[in-house]
Amino acid sequence: MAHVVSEASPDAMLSDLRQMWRMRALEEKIRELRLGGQAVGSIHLAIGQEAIPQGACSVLGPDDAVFATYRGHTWALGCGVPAESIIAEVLGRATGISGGRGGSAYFTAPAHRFYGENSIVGAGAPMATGAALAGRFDGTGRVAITVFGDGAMNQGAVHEAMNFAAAYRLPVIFVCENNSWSELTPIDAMVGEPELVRRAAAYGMAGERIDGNDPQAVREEVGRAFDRAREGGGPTLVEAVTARLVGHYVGDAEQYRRPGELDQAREREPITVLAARLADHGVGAEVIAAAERDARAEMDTAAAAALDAALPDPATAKDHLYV
Amino acid sequence: MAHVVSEASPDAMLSDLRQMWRMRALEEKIRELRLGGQAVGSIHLAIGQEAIPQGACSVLGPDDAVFATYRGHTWALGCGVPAESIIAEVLGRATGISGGRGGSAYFTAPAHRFYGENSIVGAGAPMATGAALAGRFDGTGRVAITVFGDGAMNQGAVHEAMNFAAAYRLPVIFVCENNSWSELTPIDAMVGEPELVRRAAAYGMAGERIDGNDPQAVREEVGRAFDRAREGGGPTLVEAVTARLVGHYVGDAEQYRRPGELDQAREREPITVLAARLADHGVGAEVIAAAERDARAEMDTAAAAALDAALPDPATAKDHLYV
Amino acid sequence: MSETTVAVHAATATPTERKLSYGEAVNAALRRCLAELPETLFYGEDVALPGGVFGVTRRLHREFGDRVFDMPISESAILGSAVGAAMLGRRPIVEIMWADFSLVALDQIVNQLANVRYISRGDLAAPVVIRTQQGNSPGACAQHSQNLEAFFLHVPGIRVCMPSTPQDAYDLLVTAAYSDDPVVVIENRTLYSGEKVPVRVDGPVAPIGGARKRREGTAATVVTWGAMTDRVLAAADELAASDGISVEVLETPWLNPFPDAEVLASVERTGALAVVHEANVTGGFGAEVVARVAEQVGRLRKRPLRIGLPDTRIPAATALTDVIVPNADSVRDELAEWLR
Amino acid sequence: MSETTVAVHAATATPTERKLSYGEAVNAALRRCLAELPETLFYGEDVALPGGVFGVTRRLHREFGDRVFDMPISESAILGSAVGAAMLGRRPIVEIMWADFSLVALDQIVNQLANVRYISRGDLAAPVVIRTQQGNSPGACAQHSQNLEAFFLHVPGIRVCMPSTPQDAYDLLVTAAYSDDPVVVIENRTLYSGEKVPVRVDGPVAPIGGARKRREGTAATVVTWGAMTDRVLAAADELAASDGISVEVLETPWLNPFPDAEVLASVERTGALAVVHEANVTGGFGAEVVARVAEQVGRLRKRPLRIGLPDTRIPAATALTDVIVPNADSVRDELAEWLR
Ligand SMILES: Cc1ncc(C[n+]2csc(CCOP(=O)(O)OP(=O)(O)O)c2C)c(N)n1
Ligand SMILES: Cc1ncc(C[n+]2csc(CCOP(=O)(O)OP(=O)(O)O)c2C)c(N)n1
Ligand SMILES: [Mg+2]
Ligand SMILES: [Mg+2]
Repeated sequence: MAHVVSEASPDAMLSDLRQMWRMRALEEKIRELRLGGQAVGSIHLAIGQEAIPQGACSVLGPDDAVFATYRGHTWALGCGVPAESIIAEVLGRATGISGGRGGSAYFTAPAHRFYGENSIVGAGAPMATGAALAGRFDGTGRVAITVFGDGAMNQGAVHEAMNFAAAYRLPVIFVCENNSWSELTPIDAMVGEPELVRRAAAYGMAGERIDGNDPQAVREEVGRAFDRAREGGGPTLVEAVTARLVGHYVGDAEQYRRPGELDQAREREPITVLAARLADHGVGAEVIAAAERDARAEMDTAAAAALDAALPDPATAKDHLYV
Repeated sequence: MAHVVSEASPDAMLSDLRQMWRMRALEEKIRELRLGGQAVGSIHLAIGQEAIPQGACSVLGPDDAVFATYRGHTWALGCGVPAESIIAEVLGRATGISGGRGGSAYFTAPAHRFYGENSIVGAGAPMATGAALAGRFDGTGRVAITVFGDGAMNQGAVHEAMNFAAAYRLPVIFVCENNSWSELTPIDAMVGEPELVRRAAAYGMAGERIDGNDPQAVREEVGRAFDRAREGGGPTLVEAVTARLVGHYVGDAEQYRRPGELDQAREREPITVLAARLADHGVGAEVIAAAERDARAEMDTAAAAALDAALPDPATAKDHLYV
Repeated sequence: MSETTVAVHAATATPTERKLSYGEAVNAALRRCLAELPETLFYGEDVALPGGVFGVTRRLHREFGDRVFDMPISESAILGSAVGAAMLGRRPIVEIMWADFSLVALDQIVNQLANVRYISRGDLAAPVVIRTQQGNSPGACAQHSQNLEAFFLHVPGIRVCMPSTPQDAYDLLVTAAYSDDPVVVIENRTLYSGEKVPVRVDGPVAPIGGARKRREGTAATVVTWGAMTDRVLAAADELAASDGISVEVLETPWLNPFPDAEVLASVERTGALAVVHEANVTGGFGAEVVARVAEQVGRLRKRPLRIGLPDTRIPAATALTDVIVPNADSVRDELAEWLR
Repeated sequence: MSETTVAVHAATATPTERKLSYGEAVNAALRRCLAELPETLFYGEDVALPGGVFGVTRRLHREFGDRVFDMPISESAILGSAVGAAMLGRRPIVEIMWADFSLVALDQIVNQLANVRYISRGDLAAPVVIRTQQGNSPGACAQHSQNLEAFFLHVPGIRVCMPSTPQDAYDLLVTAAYSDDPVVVIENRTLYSGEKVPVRVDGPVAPIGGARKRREGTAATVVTWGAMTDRVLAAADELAASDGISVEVLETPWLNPFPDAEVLASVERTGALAVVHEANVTGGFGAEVVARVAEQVGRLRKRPLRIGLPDTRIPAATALTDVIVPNADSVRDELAEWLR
């Protein structure tokens, strides 16, 4: 990890903690709704990975664009999508951010710079190169961020997107959330070179492997990538090493876990670590506890409203296929 | 270029010269037939690139397998496919190696270890990993060679094949014929890192960039790759730098060529260079001239026979779709 | 399929009966093929150590070791390596987790796999089985809900089947694995953990092709396949109970080869044809069935009817899919309206 | 399509006539769209500096600079970047050199492009034009000869057209570029350097859809599209001359939306339907046309006929393609036999 991460101010740390708690509480609320049967279908949670969307979205500009995956609730929240409209989407309600059409794994919120989740592994990467390309002509100087997992690095479309972005020095930031698992299979068994960031140099682009559990490390690295992109320096691959503390999907029996894996991961998980750091800086236990309490209160209210919301009108099921 | 190429014996050099002349004469004969209208459709010649199939095929074992591209005539010849059956195939004759079904760009000759040309860029690479995989179970210890161009390095299927081969240490040799052009577009404008071999390390496999105009350099590097593969060391990427002395296809106006490009390329082309080296070794002009004369005679005879051959029986057009 | 291999095997076959769910039947078929055909390999994403995202392929890796392995998320490598391995004498069975994902690598099926035997004039074969599953399930998004059989059925050189019962899930997969031609076996995840029913296993390998008359009737012939079959049968029973109309239901688990003779004979008898599939109507294989009947049967009593997803994308909310994905009630209503 | 943009433009349109080949008409349409629609981009493999492998896109890069550029051999990047750029307000026109190559990246068309408007409830649009070309030509191999329109026509959310004349090559591409929905424009390389004919350019943007009655006749309605159109017209003239049978030929350059009304009206008039396409018959779009007519028209005088490539792979040797790829003579013979 090339750069020394500078110490964030207590205020910045506190706001990171609050945001990560909002993400954590959102995911836990959605899990509750899925286990309770109010939500149906496959739901993929990012519990343990919150530092990455928090660090990355905190440097996002108004014209930038984010392309995420099925594991995208926290990225949408980081882009400013209201929790209620995310939960309503997961519940298939008319008030969902996509009116229930996308569901947990495929919703989109362009008004919030969130150009959608994607349930095809790697497919968002080429789309992000197009968003960056558009910025060359619309005068925004847009930077596009595409986030995907370690397993997606082995998908042809991601390769083509990285080479294209590097060849044309497109302002794209490829964020690889390396949580060591691709669904139920360990990434280190599926590659010859487990340090995925090494691919960046092969494409002729910048790349860094960072601690994906430290929002400040993510913010600084993604921030450098933004500067590089805006200055015409082209794309960057950021490999953010993290851990998924829950199953690949809600209901995953996780029989594939290695002994002690989750215990270790929990010690390093972003919220625990940051809360401890804040305590070291003398931030009071009450203030730290409030971050969680406020977040859970927000999600309770959001979920209640979402549950009360109407279902989409069946008469609209065929609308918006063509102009 | 990591290894020093050892000097081949005059005999070895002479046999390389003879084989390369056979390849050159085959391609020139096919061009003549296409320009004369006896052959139809797109025909892609490897004139100038003969040192690569010659060097690689000369170390091929009986159980190995070659997967080539539309530019595959010379590779087929190197595998031992008779010139007459290649020319007959290009002419759409019943005696063609695939009975005229494959044509110039898609014929196959499994009896000669030639598992076919392919007219989809990059598609042969994953197929070669399968041939190598088969060797794990059939006791042959087969090594599979897949050859493709510089432009194919940007195709998703090639990426997936390389990562898979590296992850499973499959005995595959990826030979990239870097002739600096992808159809009518220069490769250096289509990549961020023009040294394509750098991708090998990113996948965790061995890789070398070599002089693709020196059959001895190709033989030695591919030979090392064979040894590595047979010893369980996994795949190798060999980037063989060469030049295409003719158009992408017969009829290509080549307006895209850079000033002086072809003149320089002709000075470095494999046959000229090797003939000069043999002369330096005191091999007589007559012996050297015979290599060309014999090759042209062989191809004249082959072409005459192919032209005399019958067309495929139209009644067979639908045969062999299913068992 | 390869008459020789089948013959050889048929001799040694001794059928027994076991109670299996659809998913267990798939597992039993895979185990049998791996045991009987030493050239078989089985691989795909998450199929070996984890035993599959639906648990369908559990224990196969433990039993067959390296012949069963996990793949990177690289569908072109999965399918392409299967083509190459088959050219060199293996009989790969590969899994594409969702039919929707085949679209990132369709080249290897259409431009590569389907051409092997034809271009080589039979010097090469490509005995590859592609196991996949498709269709909508509650909450599934547009990228995990499509029914793509029509794509595969427009490709000469590959065979296609869609089992809907545990017995066919077993039989068709075994037949596919014994076939010397490529076969795409399309399963349906909503069926995997269905009821356990008696399944004849280890019997002779059934020949490729054939139809299943799932219900006798005279008012019309209803042709269907895949997960729609149960819904159509429920609709047909409802129709008989409520409207006293009895339709013949013909399931065609084999779509290539398609059982023209059985379908034509039934339509000749009933004088009316309806085709029901979950895929969207336009360009669906129902059009092919209607066209073949129109070409070969003279006058029908009624104009033919196609029932399928309307031509739209597929939303995640069940409030929306409930009104567009054909179900027993909607099929019953459409049939009743048509036959009224 | 975007009524507003069209209206705005139509006002300023002043038609003129130029003699253009099919390929030149495509070039003229691209130039017009790049000039009139500042959001358009045009890119693909070898299209900019080299001017295209068929020379069709010459001079566009010189004229429009960075808006016209060359791409790596990365179809997923070409199509995927077009989807993303369109979501952000561009109107990309991308070229896939051969329809066969779209199979390495079909995901971006089916799972991505087609879903943009629907999933976002119209908050986003994907005004992407995919220009490609397809079909067999003398000596072309199996991987460069397929007719894949049926794949695109089974995908709700995208429009599909197949021009066969220079005028339509121009008009349909302009209409596609003005459309706010994705359109796949399928050209044919055997037509590019055909005869120069008068083409009306710079006229008002035509609305999407519609059919072309290419020949009057009473004995039957023959529906066709793409490069088959000229062969069918030649066959029809032959048929009239030799057998005195006069068929009506309806070309449907727009396949989605399909001109049902025109086709039905013609079939009602003639009482017989034949559909001719170069694609292989099973699962081809001809089945859809036959099915729609069977569903909506009562009794026909004759059973419908489909003419297309038999269900086989495509060999390179012309001695073989001559007997399987439909041509004027074979179409004439099949029609004569059918109508006899
Ligand atoms: C093309 C494609 N292949 C397979 C899948 C099935 N699938 C969904 S998520 C997933 C694992 C992805 O792993 P990774 O990229 O590491 O992301 P993570 O889930 O760990 O965030 C797979 C294989 C898919 N959705 N798309
Ligand atoms: C998937 C795919 N995309 C595009 C093409 C068209 N095409 C044929 S050859 C070629 C250029 C290949 O260049 P390179 O890989 O360098 O090989 P070379 O021709 O130089 O030997 C292209 C773009 C194709 N056949 N397949
Ligand atoms: Mg992962
Ligand atoms: Mg090249």
